[in-house]
Amino acid sequence: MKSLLLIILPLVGAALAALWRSDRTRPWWLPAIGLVHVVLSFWLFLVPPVVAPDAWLGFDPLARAVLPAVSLLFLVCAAYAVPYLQMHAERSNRVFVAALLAMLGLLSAGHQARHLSLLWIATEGLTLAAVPLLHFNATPRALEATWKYLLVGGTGIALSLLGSFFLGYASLHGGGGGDLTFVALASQGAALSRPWVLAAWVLLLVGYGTKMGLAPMHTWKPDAYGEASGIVGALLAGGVTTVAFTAVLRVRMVVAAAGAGAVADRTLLVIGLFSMLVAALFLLGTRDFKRMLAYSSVEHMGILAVGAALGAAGAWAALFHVWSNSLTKGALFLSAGNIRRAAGGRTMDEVRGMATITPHSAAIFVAGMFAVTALPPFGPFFSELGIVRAAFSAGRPGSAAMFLGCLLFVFFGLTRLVFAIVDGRPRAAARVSGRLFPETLSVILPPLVLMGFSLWLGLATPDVLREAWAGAVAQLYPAR
Amino acid sequence: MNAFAIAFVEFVVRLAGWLVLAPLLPGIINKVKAWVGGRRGPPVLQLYYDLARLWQKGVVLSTLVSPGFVAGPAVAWVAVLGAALLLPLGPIGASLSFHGDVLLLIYLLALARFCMAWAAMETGSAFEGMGAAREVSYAVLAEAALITAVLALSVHSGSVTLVTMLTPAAGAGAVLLAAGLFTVLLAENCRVPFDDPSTHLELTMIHEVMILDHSGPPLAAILHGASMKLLLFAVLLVEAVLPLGGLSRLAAAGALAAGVLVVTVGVGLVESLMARLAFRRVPLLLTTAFLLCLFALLVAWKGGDA
Amino acid sequence: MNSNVNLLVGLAIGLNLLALGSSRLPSVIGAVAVQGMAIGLMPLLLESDFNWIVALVAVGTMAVKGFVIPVLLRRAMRTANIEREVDPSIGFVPSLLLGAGGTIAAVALARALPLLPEHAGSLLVPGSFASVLTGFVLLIGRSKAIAQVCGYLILENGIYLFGLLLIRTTPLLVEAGILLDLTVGVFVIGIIVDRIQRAFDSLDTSKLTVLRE
Amino acid sequence: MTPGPLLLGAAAGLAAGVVAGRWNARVWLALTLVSTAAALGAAGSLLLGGAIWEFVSTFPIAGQPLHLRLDAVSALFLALVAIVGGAGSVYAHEYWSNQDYPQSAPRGRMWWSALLLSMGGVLLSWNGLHFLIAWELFTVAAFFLITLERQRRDVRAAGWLYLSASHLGTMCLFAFFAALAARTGSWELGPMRERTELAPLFWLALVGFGLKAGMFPLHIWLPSAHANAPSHVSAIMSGVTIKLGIYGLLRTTGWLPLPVAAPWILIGLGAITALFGIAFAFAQSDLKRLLAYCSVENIGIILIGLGGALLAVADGHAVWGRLLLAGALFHVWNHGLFKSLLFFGAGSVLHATGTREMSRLGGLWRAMPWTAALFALGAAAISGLPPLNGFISEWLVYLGLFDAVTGRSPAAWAAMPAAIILGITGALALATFVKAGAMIFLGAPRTAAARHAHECGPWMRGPMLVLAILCVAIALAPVVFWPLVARASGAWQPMWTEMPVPASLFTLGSLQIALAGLALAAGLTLWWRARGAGAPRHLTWDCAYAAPSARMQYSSGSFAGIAGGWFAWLLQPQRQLRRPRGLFPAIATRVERVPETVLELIFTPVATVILQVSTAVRRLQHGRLQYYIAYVVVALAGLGSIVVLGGRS
Repeated sequence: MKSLLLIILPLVGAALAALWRSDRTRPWWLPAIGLVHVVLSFWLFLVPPVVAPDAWLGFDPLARAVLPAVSLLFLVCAAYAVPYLQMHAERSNRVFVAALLAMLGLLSAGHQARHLSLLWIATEGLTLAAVPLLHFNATPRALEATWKYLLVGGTGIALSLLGSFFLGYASLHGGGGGDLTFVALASQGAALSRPWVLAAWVLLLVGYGTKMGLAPMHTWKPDAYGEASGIVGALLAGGVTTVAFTAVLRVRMVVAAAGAGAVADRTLLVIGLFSMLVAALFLLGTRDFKRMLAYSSVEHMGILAVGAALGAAGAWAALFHVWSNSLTKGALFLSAGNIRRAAGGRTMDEVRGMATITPHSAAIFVAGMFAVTALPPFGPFFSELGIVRAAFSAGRPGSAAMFLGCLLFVFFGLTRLVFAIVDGRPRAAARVSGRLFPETLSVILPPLVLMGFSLWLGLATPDVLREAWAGAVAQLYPAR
Repeated sequence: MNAFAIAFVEFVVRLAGWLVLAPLLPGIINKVKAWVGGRRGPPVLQLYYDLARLWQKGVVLSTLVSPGFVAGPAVAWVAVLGAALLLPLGPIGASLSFHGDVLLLIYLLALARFCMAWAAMETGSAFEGMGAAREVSYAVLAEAALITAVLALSVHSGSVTLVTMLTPAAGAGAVLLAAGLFTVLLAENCRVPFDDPSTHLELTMIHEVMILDHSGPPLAAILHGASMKLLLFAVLLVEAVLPLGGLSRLAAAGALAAGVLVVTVGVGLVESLMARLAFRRVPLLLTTAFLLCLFALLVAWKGGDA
Repeated sequence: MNSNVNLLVGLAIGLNLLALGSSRLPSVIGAVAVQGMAIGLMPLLLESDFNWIVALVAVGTMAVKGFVIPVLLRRAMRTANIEREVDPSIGFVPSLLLGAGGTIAAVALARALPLLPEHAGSLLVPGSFASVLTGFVLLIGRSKAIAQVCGYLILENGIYLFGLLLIRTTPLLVEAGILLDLTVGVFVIGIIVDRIQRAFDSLDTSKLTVLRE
Repeated sequence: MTPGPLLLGAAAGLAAGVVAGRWNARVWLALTLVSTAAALGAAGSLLLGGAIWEFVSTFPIAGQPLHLRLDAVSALFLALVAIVGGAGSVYAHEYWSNQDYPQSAPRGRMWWSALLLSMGGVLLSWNGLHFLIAWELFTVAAFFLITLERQRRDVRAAGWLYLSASHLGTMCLFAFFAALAARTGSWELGPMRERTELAPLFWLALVGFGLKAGMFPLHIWLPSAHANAPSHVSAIMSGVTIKLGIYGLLRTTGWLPLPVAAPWILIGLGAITALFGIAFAFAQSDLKRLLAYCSVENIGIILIGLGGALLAVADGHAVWGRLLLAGALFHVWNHGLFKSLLFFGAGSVLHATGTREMSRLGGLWRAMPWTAALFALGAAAISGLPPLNGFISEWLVYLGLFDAVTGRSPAAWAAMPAAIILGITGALALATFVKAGAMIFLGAPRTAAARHAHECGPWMRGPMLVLAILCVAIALAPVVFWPLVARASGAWQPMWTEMPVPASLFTLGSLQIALAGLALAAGLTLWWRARGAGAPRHLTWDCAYAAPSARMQYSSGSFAGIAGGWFAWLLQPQRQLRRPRGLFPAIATRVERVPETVLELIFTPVATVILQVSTAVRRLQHGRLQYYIAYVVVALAGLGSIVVLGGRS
């Protein structure tokens, strides 16, 4: 019941917020709903309910292992959204707030969906909910980004629908009774017709991979993240992508049950390493620090894919990485938003010396940059090290080497760009705009809190969390 | 007590020997040169007079120099003397001998070089800077040759202690080693063909040009130190080549003295028969010396295998 | 009855080629509209016994794909007063050849994949593959937003065709998919195309290349 | 007193220093000094025979129980960290004071404490995960210390180069520890020689730690970083942090089975590092770059010692191996001491004149006698001259090599060339430091800056004095320090616990004392004699040239001309020569620059190629939606083919 509430509550909240009159007070819906959501999800996290095997929706181990992170991220972003929207009082935030809340509901749905079509519907809904958020700024650039997001994403969605059909047909061909819950599909096992399963896997991987932003389907990402506000970027990178990732994990389980696990893992490994490589190459050259975050996100999606391809240990580390990446990346997006506002520019050609104009945001930005490039004692260090270790245990030293090589080049790219923005002597224009958008506590605290979470994840990963990830792995990678 | 007294007396005698005999060698060399050139030349004891005179003289210091200008020669002199005392004299052995003393000997000479170069740089004179630069640079190659020579000796004798290293002859490689060490001797003591102590064209000098500004007692220390260094190398060369260990005390002493004399005369002959090399060629010659020592080393190694 | 379906599928494939071949946007839109109506009809033919939901879906599909979307498209076209696709990145003849080759490939692919006996004779699978390919060709090969939207719609028609194989066993998946597709379609066309028109005062997406490395 | 409480106190003090450094310099200084003293006490108590201190926490940190262990090897390095860390903090109190650097001084204090803390963590942690954490933290702390003066562009560039290069090493260590954990099944470290399948991991460790140590050709980051950092930072980086790379190699070689080639490679790399390092140092005209390259050389000497010791182990624990190891360990200390001393000296020169360019200095001894004297001492020591401490360690290394040769073991084939190269290196080091000392302190001041130099204050002089005294102490009483080093070698190689003081070392020590005494006496006598003779001051005679000017003096470049020329193939010096023309030549210039050859001729081209690839790839993000959709189709096709092929296999 509570698990349903996780979905319904935000949707209802979205409707009410849409009806709400005052533009000034409407943003407060976000933290309010977010807070309840966090409380609920952590309650469920600590007291996991028993999920009927044939349930279409449920707070199953996988949802338990991921959803709380998203909920947490949303709450912090919601807290940040209040001052943000008050800064942009000139535009009505009716659609924005409603869409954000709807997104939260659909995120909960997507993470809890245990049914092929429900999962697809949630993903589709997320795609649509993101559209108004993306062109909230209503600039031509934002519009272009939205158009590309919608068409590339729509193609991905369409492909994943076709993939779902294929999987359904595979089950039909194998004598299935049309029950498309993942459990039922997996229970059909080898009975599933192999050709259809493989075709379905390719389509679903590409389809959901597009939502994840794996290369080469990542093309919408830099545009969308570059134009969207920090909040939206953080939620897309830390929430929507994780839904797509869990979708891939669930599908992979079925494919593995059908006896094609090895092939699936190979494809995952290839596309993961490819995404990391592409991201690294782009990061070496890009000059826009918001697009930089997009490419970094592509890289981290690649890391997740690689982890998922490396068996149980890798998947465990990947789930760990979902947490550490979502929270750390959130901090980066929010602080980048502060810097972007104050600097009035987005590329290293226009922006310099932000350490003097927005010292706190700059400090958080640098710290977050170090954190996502696996500097201990922040979370990503441990999850990525875990993936490397898993690669070695899985007897894939070559993959580990390429993984680390990509991390190295990513580090070069990020440090180059970040220090170019933070150091040096600021432009006069930036001094002016910096005074327009002063660093108030309300915009510094949220990213700081996220960095705190990242640190806490790394230094003192709670055992209950480890155990939750292990449970999800047990669900997805049944030991034969 | 008694033994200690003997040891003490022996030490004093040895010390006196080094201090007193050393200045003889330059005199002999000059005599030889004069003799070859058909002149009468300065008396053999000339250097003694010079030293005495210099010690009496006063000192003029450059306005730029620090106390190091005077301390340098002093320390260098001490270093050379120490190195000399480490050197065994045939069957008499060394006054003090321990495992690895040969390395101390080499580095004492390096210390002397450091102090001389430092003192030279004190004056801020372009000439002395030039001399110091040449000194330390050529020393790089000389050092390589010297280390290699020492390696050859210790390979041959299976020891790193001067006394045991120098008792047997250098064996098959003796000739190579002798040639190499002789070249190093010429280089380290700034003799022709590396340097010409008798010229006074500053541009062509190494050692002389480093001491342009020295006068009085410091200069005396430098000159005496130089002569001790020459004697040291001569003794080292002779002992490396001649199997003094086998001989009786008397014969050994005689052989040693004769050998040193031969070396000295050889130096004199070289100086009177050869011209100074162009500085471009100096590294070539030193490299040759190094190679000679290297071959000696290889020969020693093979000899040990056989 | 299966023959009627195959007839409609054949019609759909023909319309694919028309959409690929014609440079005039109105005819492309027309092709999409007719195709939409054709596939909207199919569930009724497939279902032997009458079923409300299916009927509802069918009618809704026909209405939206056959009327709403084409009308919206035409309006956008008129406001942007563009009649024809001028500089396609894949020419019309190559597109046609691609489409034809795609259709043949689709047939071959359908043979390669194992089908249930009752689907063995139907053209649904090849038809759907062919439409998907056509959709991609249009999406990649056209520079006018409207043409791309048509491509997207044809892509979805193809997927819908495949969905018909499952409509009996797993209705929900299919219907949900269809409905959401329609929303996407409407969304894309209704809002974004319109805004693009207003923002850039043109529907030529080749102008939308500000965001780049 | 057991090390435990001392170490705890030191850690607490440093942690407090991280906070206190922000607001109060004096409190911070007191805290740092107390903590370093405590750490030194802990290390000392262990080296003097105390029992090994070990602590395993019940609570996990980052998922692993905290496993700290202080054995003799750690203690040896910890002592160095403590000494230089304490000295540096005092030095910084004047050198990088709040008055001169209001912004960066607090940051500097904070990061200094963080650096010491994390280095201690590296030395104590016996868990791979915690080792990596501490390692990364100290890398980053060092980065922020290097870039304290970050408004200067070259400082930022140097810092970035350091950070990137270190990250390459870090990635290798990631792989190393991850692979180790994957094969052993736990992050715990410790001896595991019997597991021969671990041997290949050594190469990862070699790159990872060697890069940090500044091993040729991975030293590319070192010169610019050490030259551009504030001098007290340069001191601790050159003296201590690069030694942690050596520490890592010591641990790896002590714990893991090694590939057969490893000792040979190590000794070879050591020889190359020593020779090339000093060749570059000799050619530098920037004082701090010279010192930095000289650190590369000394790392080479240490590596020769370590590699030789490993050869001995492979050779059945030959006795000469112990000499080599002892030499290496002694040199870790010695170089740590005199290199910090020299960098402090360079710092006070920089502080007084504002330039590191040696050809702009000269004659400083009159203005800053203390600095001059102490620098001269350090120079003699680092040239390995008796009677100073540098000679002790080099003598041990030489002796080990010679014994290896006379022992006629196979190792001789590595030992002979190593000994010869060591000889050449020593001679070059001598030349280098004659040049450095002379250019800065001797002769006539070449510029106004040099003319108006002033001596540094007591806060800067004190630490230099302490370090100098330590150098002399080791030099004159090596036998006192021998047991400490012997304990460390015992901890490294259990077979070598019994290492009595070599009799020859005893003799050498007494000789050093005698020599020092005699030298002092002779110097004083001669000085007294000269004074007694009046010693009128006069213009430098200089062959009676009447009007010598300061610019006529031999410059750094001209001094290095001869020997530098022999290494031109390596140094690739870039010359701009403008010969005097005409009857009355107005101007004639000769500019000579020695580039960072390895960096500019090897690494930069590779980087350029990679950047070109990146630019080419970035063109794919051209903003054309049609193609973006095409990419999706391509992905479909690619994955499809993989699946089809994979399905076959």
